[in-house]
Amino acid sequence: MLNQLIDIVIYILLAIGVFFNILAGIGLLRFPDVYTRLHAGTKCTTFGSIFLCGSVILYGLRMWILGNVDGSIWVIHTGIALVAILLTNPTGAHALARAAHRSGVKPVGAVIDELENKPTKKSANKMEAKK
Amino acid sequence: MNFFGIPDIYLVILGLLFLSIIMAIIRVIKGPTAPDRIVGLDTINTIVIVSMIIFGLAAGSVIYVDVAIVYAFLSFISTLFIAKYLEGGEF
Amino acid sequence: MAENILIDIIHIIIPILIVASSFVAVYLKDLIAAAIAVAAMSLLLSLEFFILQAPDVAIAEAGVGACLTTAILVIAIRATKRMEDEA
Amino acid sequence: MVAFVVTALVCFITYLLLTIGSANNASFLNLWMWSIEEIIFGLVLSILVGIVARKVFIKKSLRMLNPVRWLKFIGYMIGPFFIGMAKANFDVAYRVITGKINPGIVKISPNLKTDLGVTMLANSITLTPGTLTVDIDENTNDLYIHWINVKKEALDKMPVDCKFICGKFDKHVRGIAE
Amino acid sequence: MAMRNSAAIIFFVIVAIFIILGLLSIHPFGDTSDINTSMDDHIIQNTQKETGADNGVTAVVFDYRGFDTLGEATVLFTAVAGVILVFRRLNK
Amino acid sequence: MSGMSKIVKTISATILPFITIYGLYIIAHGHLTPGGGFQGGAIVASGFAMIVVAFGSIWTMEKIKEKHLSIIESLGAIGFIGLAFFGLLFGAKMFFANFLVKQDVIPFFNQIGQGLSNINTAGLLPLMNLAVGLKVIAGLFAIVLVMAYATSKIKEGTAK
Amino acid sequence: MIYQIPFIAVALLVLIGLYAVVFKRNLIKIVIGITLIESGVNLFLITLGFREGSIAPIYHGTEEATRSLPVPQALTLTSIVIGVAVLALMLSFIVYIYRHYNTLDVRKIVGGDEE
Repeated sequence: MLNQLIDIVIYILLAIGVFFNILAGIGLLRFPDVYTRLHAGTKCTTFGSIFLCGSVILYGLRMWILGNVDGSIWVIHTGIALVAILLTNPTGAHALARAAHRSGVKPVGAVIDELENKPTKKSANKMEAKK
Repeated sequence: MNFFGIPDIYLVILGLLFLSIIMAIIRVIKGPTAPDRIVGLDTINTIVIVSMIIFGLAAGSVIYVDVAIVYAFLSFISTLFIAKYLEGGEF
Repeated sequence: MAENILIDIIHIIIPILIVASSFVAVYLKDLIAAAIAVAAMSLLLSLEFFILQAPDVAIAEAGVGACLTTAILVIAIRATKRMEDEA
Repeated sequence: MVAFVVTALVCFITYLLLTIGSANNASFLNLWMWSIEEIIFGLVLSILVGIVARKVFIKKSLRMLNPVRWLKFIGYMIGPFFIGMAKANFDVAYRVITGKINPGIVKISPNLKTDLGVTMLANSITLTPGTLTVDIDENTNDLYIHWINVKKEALDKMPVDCKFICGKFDKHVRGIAE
Repeated sequence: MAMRNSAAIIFFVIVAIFIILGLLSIHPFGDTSDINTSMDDHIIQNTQKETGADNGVTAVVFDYRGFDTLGEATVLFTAVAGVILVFRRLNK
Repeated sequence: MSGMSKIVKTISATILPFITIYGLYIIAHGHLTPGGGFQGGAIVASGFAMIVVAFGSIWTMEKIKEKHLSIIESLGAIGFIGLAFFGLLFGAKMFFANFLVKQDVIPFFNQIGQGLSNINTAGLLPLMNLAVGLKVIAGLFAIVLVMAYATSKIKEGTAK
Repeated sequence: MIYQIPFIAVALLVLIGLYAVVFKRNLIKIVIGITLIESGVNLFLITLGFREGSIAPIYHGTEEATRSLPVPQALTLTSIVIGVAVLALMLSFIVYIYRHYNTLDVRKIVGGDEE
């Protein structure tokens, strides 16, 4: 009985995770410029992978409690993968947004852009080189 | 299809994840500028990590998770290299 | 042949995606975009190795293709020029 | 020396986590899960990594060695951060489906001093509702944020107030890292 | 110019024909019943007994086919030496 | 100032030990789980390449020279060939003979693998993995470091 | 024929790479073509060694089963590392050529006065 309950919880977590991952794909196609696409592509995949990895961790935990040693490996290794995703994903998004802004991509339909008023040394050099 | 059995439901999940990979790869093909393409690549990276873990679950063998950890650590380095190129400046 | 139709569908989807991204890598004039397409192809190739039951090769392709190939290509493009000239 | 010991210790703990379940009679009740050979190998490899990576891993401050900060960090990750992230995703879901956006790049000055604190705050901002860190001022630690739905009342004061962007995150982060 | 271009086209077409011929005559995907796999079967059955390793691929790389690995190490060594040589010349 | 922003620097410095210890784990467990000398070496070299891109190649070149990397790579190659020669000296009188498994030369390394539990199995294979891993780490990192350093010297004018 | 899709993908990969090598003029594009051919060959070896319903040749925690062939996997492993080494060597030669001739076009480098 409890076994089937845990199964159902695992399936619910999997469904939530897959929903957010598909949402990331749709957002990637629908949004108009780089920054908004980064919103979709970073947040949704990170959040979805939390749920997917969580379901795998739950599966391994049940296996571990029932006496199979492989369950501990499932739990720990998936947890390490999850921590790595959580550390690296927003950093990559930040590096990408900064690179896009420095290479001259403007946000579409922006109300305000305060970063544009702050010319860095490199972008000033690039402006001169363009002239 | 054995819906509450172990293997098949994970394969269904895997197929849905591939739908998401297809949408991201359309962005890689279409993207007007280079940053758009890298956004697609970054999304594919994360989804591939997750689908490797799910495939390991479907195959029922724990050794497959190691590959996913490798990707989780390393996929961000290629993003960093291309971002560094787009930023300008020397390596 | 078709014991499990789902695994067959997976075996059909991934090669198509690999061929598509390799075609993009040759087609585009922007060499940075071509490098990105090569990185995507390498990623999907690693997934295909993984599904063809070769995890050793998948780890090697992950470590080499996810980082080092892209890094060397980008460094070389930085040292030469970005666009492939017409004519 | 302290840097070497800390790096080697972190690596050793990671190695133990990776090789969990290597003892012959491991089970859920038997908490000793490592064989003696694994521990010897792990010590040797950790000392190697400690020699190689000590100069990069630990800079100057040893502030994060305090375990109270770790407990606070874990509490922050489970509590406010996860709730903020869930809100962020429903927000993004709403915007993906309807397509209503009103973007802009604004500047905030959270007045954090350490590198670690500003990194933590920037990554939290990237993963929470409608905001994305674009750039950082290397000297004053001001952050430039891409905001997907700019509120009119936020634009009155020119470095925009922190509470519109990060809520109470900066207080938590200040408690953890400074 | 035109001659070189047409030679390239002929070469490409010939290689394409060979690849397509090979593709038509290859065994069905995933079915190795009609090809000779006796060496692999021997390795699969005896790896744990003969080398003590748990991973068959590592056993093949370092034990059964160690000479290939030696050649690969030589290639890597030569490549690193070549890269360092070229860029040391470039910096002057 | 070369290198990327402060956030990227902090995160790279934080995850470098984890990547390195994970690569060494892959190398050391090459005979039990998927992995081995090449794979782990590629992972560790990628981690160092991350340091190159985050902190700048000039900063990295001050810490470690390509001369040292050449020495490490040669050490790995010599170790590999030496281990192969051991098979010629002892035991089976042939190159690449895994003599430790068959005979009781060193009692610690002569067991037959049972599963994930024993790292001291498979005779010469873990030692060969370590030698090849050292070689691949030094070789690939030397390639990336030398290319990045040399191309950063090229002036902005010639390279568009 | 539909189940031969991986082999068809191998053929297409090799042909696309060969097209880039033969008809493109940019040197970096040619190198990308060589990389694609390498990937095709690696995929061919792995596909050749795959058996329907098999599991990987790693004996941890598994009983008797059909396993995919280990020798092609080992050769592919060697091939990947050789591939990245050769790629690095080719790209460094390209950087050197660019410094010398100031162009990446093959026909100008080889003496393309006949154009």
